Amino acid sequence: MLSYSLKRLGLAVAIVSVAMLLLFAMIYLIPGDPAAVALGPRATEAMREALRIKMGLDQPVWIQFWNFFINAWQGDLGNEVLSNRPVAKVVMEQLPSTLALIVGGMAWSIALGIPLGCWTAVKRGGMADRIVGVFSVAVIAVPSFVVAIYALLIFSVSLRWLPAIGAGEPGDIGDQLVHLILPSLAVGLGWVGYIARMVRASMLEVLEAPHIRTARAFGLPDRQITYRYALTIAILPTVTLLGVGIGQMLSSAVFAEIVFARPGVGKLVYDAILTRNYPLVTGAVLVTTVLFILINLIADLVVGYLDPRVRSRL
Amino acid sequence: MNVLGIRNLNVTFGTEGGPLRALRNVSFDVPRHRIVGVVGESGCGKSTLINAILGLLADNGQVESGQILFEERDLTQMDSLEMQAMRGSRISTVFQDPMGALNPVISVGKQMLHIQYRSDLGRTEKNARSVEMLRRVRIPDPKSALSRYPHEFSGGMKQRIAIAMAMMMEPVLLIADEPTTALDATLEVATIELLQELQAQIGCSVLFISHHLGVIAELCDDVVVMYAGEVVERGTTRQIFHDPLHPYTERLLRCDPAGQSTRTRHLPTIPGEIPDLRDPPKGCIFADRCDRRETICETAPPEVEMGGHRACCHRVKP
Amino acid sequence: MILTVRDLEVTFRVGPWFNRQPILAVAGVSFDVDAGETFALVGESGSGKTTLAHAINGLQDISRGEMAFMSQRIETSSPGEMKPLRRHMAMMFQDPVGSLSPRMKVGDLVVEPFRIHGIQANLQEEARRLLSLVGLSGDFSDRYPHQLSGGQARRVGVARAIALNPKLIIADEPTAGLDVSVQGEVLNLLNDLRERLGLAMIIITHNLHVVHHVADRMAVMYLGRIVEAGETEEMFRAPAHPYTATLLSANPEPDPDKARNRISLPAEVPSLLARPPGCEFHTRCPWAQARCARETPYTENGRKRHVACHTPLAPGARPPATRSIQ
Amino acid sequence: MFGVVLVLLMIGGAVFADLLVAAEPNRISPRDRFQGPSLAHLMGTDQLGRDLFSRVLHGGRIALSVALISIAASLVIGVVLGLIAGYGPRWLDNLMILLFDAIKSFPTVMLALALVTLFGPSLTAVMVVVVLVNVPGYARIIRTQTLALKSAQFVTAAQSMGAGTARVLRAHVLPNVIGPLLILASMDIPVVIAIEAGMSFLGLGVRPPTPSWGAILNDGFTAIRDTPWIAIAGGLPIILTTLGFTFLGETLRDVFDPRLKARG
Repeated sequence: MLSYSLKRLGLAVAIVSVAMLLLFAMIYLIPGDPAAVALGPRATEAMREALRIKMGLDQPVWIQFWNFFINAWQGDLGNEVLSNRPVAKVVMEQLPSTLALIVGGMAWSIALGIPLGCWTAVKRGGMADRIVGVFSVAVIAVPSFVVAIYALLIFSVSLRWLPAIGAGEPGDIGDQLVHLILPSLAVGLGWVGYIARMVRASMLEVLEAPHIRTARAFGLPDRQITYRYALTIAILPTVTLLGVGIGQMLSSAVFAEIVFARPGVGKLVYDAILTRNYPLVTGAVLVTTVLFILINLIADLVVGYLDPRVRSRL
Repeated sequence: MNVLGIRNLNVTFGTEGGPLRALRNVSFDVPRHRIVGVVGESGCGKSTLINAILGLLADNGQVESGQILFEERDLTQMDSLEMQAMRGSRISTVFQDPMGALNPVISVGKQMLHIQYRSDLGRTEKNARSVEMLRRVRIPDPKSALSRYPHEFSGGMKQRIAIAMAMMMEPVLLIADEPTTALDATLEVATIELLQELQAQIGCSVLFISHHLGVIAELCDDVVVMYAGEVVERGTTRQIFHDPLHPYTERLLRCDPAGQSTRTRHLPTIPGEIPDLRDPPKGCIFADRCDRRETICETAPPEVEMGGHRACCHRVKP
Repeated sequence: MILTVRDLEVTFRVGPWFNRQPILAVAGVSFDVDAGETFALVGESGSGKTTLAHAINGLQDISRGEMAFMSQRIETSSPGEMKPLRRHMAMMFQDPVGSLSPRMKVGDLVVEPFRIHGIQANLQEEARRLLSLVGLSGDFSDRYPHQLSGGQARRVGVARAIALNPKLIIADEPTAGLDVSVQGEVLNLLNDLRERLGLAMIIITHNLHVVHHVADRMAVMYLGRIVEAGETEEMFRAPAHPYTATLLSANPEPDPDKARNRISLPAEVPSLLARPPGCEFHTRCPWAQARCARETPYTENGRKRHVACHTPLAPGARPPATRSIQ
Repeated sequence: MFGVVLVLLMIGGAVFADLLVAAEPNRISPRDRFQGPSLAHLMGTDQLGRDLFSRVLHGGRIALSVALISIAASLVIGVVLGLIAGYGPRWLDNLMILLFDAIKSFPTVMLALALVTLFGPSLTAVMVVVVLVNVPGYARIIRTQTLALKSAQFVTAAQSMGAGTARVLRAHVLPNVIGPLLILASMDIPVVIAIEAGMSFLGLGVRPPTPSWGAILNDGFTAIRDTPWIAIAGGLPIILTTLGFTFLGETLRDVFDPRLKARG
C-alpha cells in the first residue's frame, strides 16, 4: 500500500508539473504584451518597461518558466492587476463557496445515484429499471446551465419557493443551505444519472461473476450477497468515477455561480475575463486544476485501500 | 437409499430462436455414500443439470416437468428461501474455475465465517473450524491463511480452499463441477485424492461432473453418460468402462487417446456435431452420428435395464 | 536438420522500475528437429514451452543462445530477414478461436499469408483449396470466427498454417479446449498433412497421451529446462527422469481396474523468482538425495536420449517410502 | 426510436431553416420586440424584435457543424496518438499518458475560459477547446485497446506469419478498436453541443449577432423575470438535441456493441 501510495503521489506531482508547463505555454503564447494590457492604454513606455522587468518578462523563456514553476509550487501565483493583491489569496477566499456547491452536488449524486443504481440492478428488466434508465440518460444529456436556468425559472421565478440569487446571509447556516439547494441540484443532477448507471452496470457485471455463484451455492442470504459480496466490488469504479466527476462539477459550478449570482471561483474567473485580469484567470485555473488532481489522487487511494488486490501490491 | 433422485427432468431455455430443450427426460440416482460421475462433452447439459439441482437456473431457464428428489423432498417444488436453506448446508458445490470462485475483496477467513452463518457456534469456534478444514486440505500455515485474500494463493491452493469451504458444513451431497479441469496434471491427481479422502471422512455422496474419462474412471462408483441433454447410458463404473452398451459411450471411450495403449497414427473420432436442441430429432438423439443407425432409430429408444446397467438404444436387448 | 536450438535463454524482467527482477523463463535449452519429423515439447504451466516457441519464431527476444532455421540464424536476423523465414515456419496458437482476427472472414483469414508475403494468386480459389484440404466446405468462407465451433476454428488455423507450404509447423496445444471426440480429428489432420506435405512439426502440449500418438521424439520441460529428451516410445516405456515418471503416472487412464502406480509430489512448483539450488526438481522429487540439493545434474545436449538427473530411474522404479532429504 | 426522430427533426430544421421560416434570423425590428409566442412568431421575439424560431433553427446549424467538425478532428488526432502510444515504445507511451492526464486535469470550462481569454472569443476557440478536451480521452481508449490487442493471439499470429507493424495495425488492430470509439464519439455530440452553447451563453463563443442557442439563452437569462419565453426558446432546442443524440447513441451502442459499458 505504501509503495502504491508513493507511486500514485509521484504521478500526481508529475501531472501537476506538466499542467503548469502547459499553462505557462499558453500564457507565453498570448498575442500582445502583458505589461501593456495590464497597465492600459495611458501608460508610458517607461512604465511598461518597468513593469516588464518587475514581471520578469525580460528574462529568457526557460528562466521565466522556472520562476513561474517554483513560485507556483510555493503557492505564489503572482498579483492580480486591479487591486494588486496576491492571486492565491483572492482565489482561496472564493474557494469555500465553490467547494460548498460541489459538496452539495456530490451529496445529491451519491444520495440518489447509488441507491437508484443498486435498486435497478437488482430489479433489472422491470418497469422501474426502464424509467430510471430513461431518467438517467436524460439528466446526463441536458447541460447543467440549462438545468440551472430552467430550475431558476420554475422554482424561483414562477413558484417563488426558493431564492434566486446570492449565497445567503453570512453566518446563517440555514439560509445558506436554502440558497444552496438549486445551484447544487444544477451541478449534481447529471451526476445522479451517471452514478446510477455506473453502479447499475458494475453491479450487473459483478452479479454475473463466478464468486457470486459460489456465494449463492453456499446459501448465503440475498441481502448479504447483494450488499456485502457484490456492492463492495461494484462501488470501486464508482469511487474512481466520482473523482473524475469533481472535475466536471467544477465546470458546472462556473455556470451555476453565474446564473445564481453566487460568489465563487467560477464567478471570479468570469469577472476576471471581462476585466482582462489575466493573472487572476490563470491563477484560478491552476488552483482548480490542482484541486481536481488532488481529489483524483484521494479517490485512487481510497480505491486502493478498499481493494486488497491493489493494497497488497508491492 | 438415494440421496438424490432425478426423475424425468426437463429443462427449457427461452432463446431468440425458440425454446431450447437443454435437458430432456433426465433420470438417475445418487445413492448414499457413493460417488456418481456425470460424463459428457460440451453441450451435453452438465452445467444446466447442476444449476437445476441448485435452483440457480438463469432467468430464461425453467424446469418444465420432472422431479429432483433430495432426501425424499422435491427440490423443484421448493420456494427460494427453502432452496437457500438447502444450499451450503445439505448440498455443497465446488466449481470449475478456482481463480474466480472466491470473492476477491473479502478475506478467506471472513468468507469461511460467512458460510457458517447458520451455526450457533461463537466466532472463535467458527474460526477454529475454518482452520481445521484448511489444515485438512493441506493449506500451509492455515491460521494466517484466514486473514489472507484469494489472490495471494496459487490456483491449486485456491481450489483446495474451495473444497474446504464446501466440505466445512458436512453436506449430504457434494456437487463437483469439473473441479480439476483448470489444474495441471500433477495437481489434478492430488485434488482427486483429496476429494476421495474427505468424502470417506465425512461420508457424503458426490455428484462429480467431468469430461475427463480417466478422472471419472478413477474416482467414481457409478457413471452417467450424457449426450445433447439426454442420459444415454448409466451403470457402475466397471459396467460403463468395460462393457459399454450405447454406441456413443463405446465410441467416446475409443476416442480417448489415453485408452490407446498401442501407438497409432490414426485416432478414432466421432464425425458430425450435436443436434440443434431448439429442434431436436424425433428419434434417437445420437442417430445422425451413429454408424450403426437403422430405420427404427427414427423412433425414440426406450431405456433398457440389465442388472442395474441402463442404456437408451434400440440395439440393446435385455 | 531443419531447426537447431542451442543454449537458448529467455529472460523476462518483472516488477517496478526501481526493483526489476530478472526471470529466467527459458534456461538454456538445446534440441534439433529434422525435416519431416514430429517433435513434442511437454511441460506443465510455467515450464516455458510457449515462450520457447515464440523465441523460435522471433516473436520473443532472447538473452543468450543460438537458433538456426533452414541454416539461417534466427536471433541475429533483422525483421526484414525474418520475414522470408516466417514463410517457411508456420505457427498455430493455443486458443483456436482467439488466434483468428475477429473481424475477418474465414475466406480472408486462410489467405492472409498470401497477402502478407505479397504472393500473387487467385485468392478465392486458394481459400477454397485450403479449406477443402482441412475438410471444410467452401460455405465457411463467409463465416466469422465467432460463428465457428472450436474444432472448425482449429481447422481454419491449420489451413492458414499450411497455406504457403511451410517446412515447419509449430503447434501450441493444438487440442486445447477441444472435446475428446474432436481432438482426434485435429491430430489425424496434422498427421495426414505432415505425411502428404513432408513437413516437420513441433507440438507443444501438456497432454502426454497426445504426444504418444503423434510425436517421433519428445522433450520434457521443467522450470524452463529440458530435463529429459529422447525417442517417444522409449521414454514412455522407461522414463528415466523422476519428473517424466511422475507426469506419466499422473495421467488418469479410462480404466477403473488399471493398477495405479502413482507417484505423488510433495510441495508446489517453485517460483521462477526463487529457483532451487542444485537440481531444480529436488524440492519435489521423491527420490531426492542430499547431493541433489547441491549439485546441478549434468545435461548433455545432443540428439540421443539424455536425462538431467544424478540417479536416473531404472524401468518401473517406485519412489522410496520416505525422502532421504527434507 | 425517439432519439432518431428528434435528431432527424433537428438536422432537418437546421438544413432547411431558410425554407421553414420566412423571417431572417438577424433582422432587427424594434417594433416587434419582446413579443410572446404567436402564430406569426412561433417562439416569440427577443429584445431586438428578431424572430426566435428562425434564430433557433439557424442556431442548429452552428451547433451541429461545430459538433461534427470538432468531433471528426478529435477522432483523427485521437486515433493516431492512441495507436502510437499503444503500439510504440514504452517511454513514449508513458510520456503521452502523462501529457493526456495533464490536459484532462484542467476542468473543461476552466480550460475553455483560459483559452478564450488568451485568444479572444470565437467559434474556432470553442472547437480548439473541444478537440483538446476530447483527444486525450479518445487516445486513451485506443491506446488501452491497442495494448490489450498487442498481446492478443490473433495479433501474435499475424506477426508470426511475417506481418509488419503497418499491416498489423491496419488489418488487425484498427478494425477492432474503431467501432466502440465511433459509438462513444457519437455519444459525445451532445456534449460538444453543450460546450458550444455554454461558451456562447457566457458570451465567449459566437460573436453577435450570429444566432446560437447559447446566445439566445443568455438573452433570455438577462430578461428572465419579464419575458421567460426567450430563455425557454434558447433552452428547449439544447435539451431536445442533447436528448435526441444521447438516446440515438444509446441505441447505436446496444445494437453494435452490447457489451460496451457506460463510460467512466
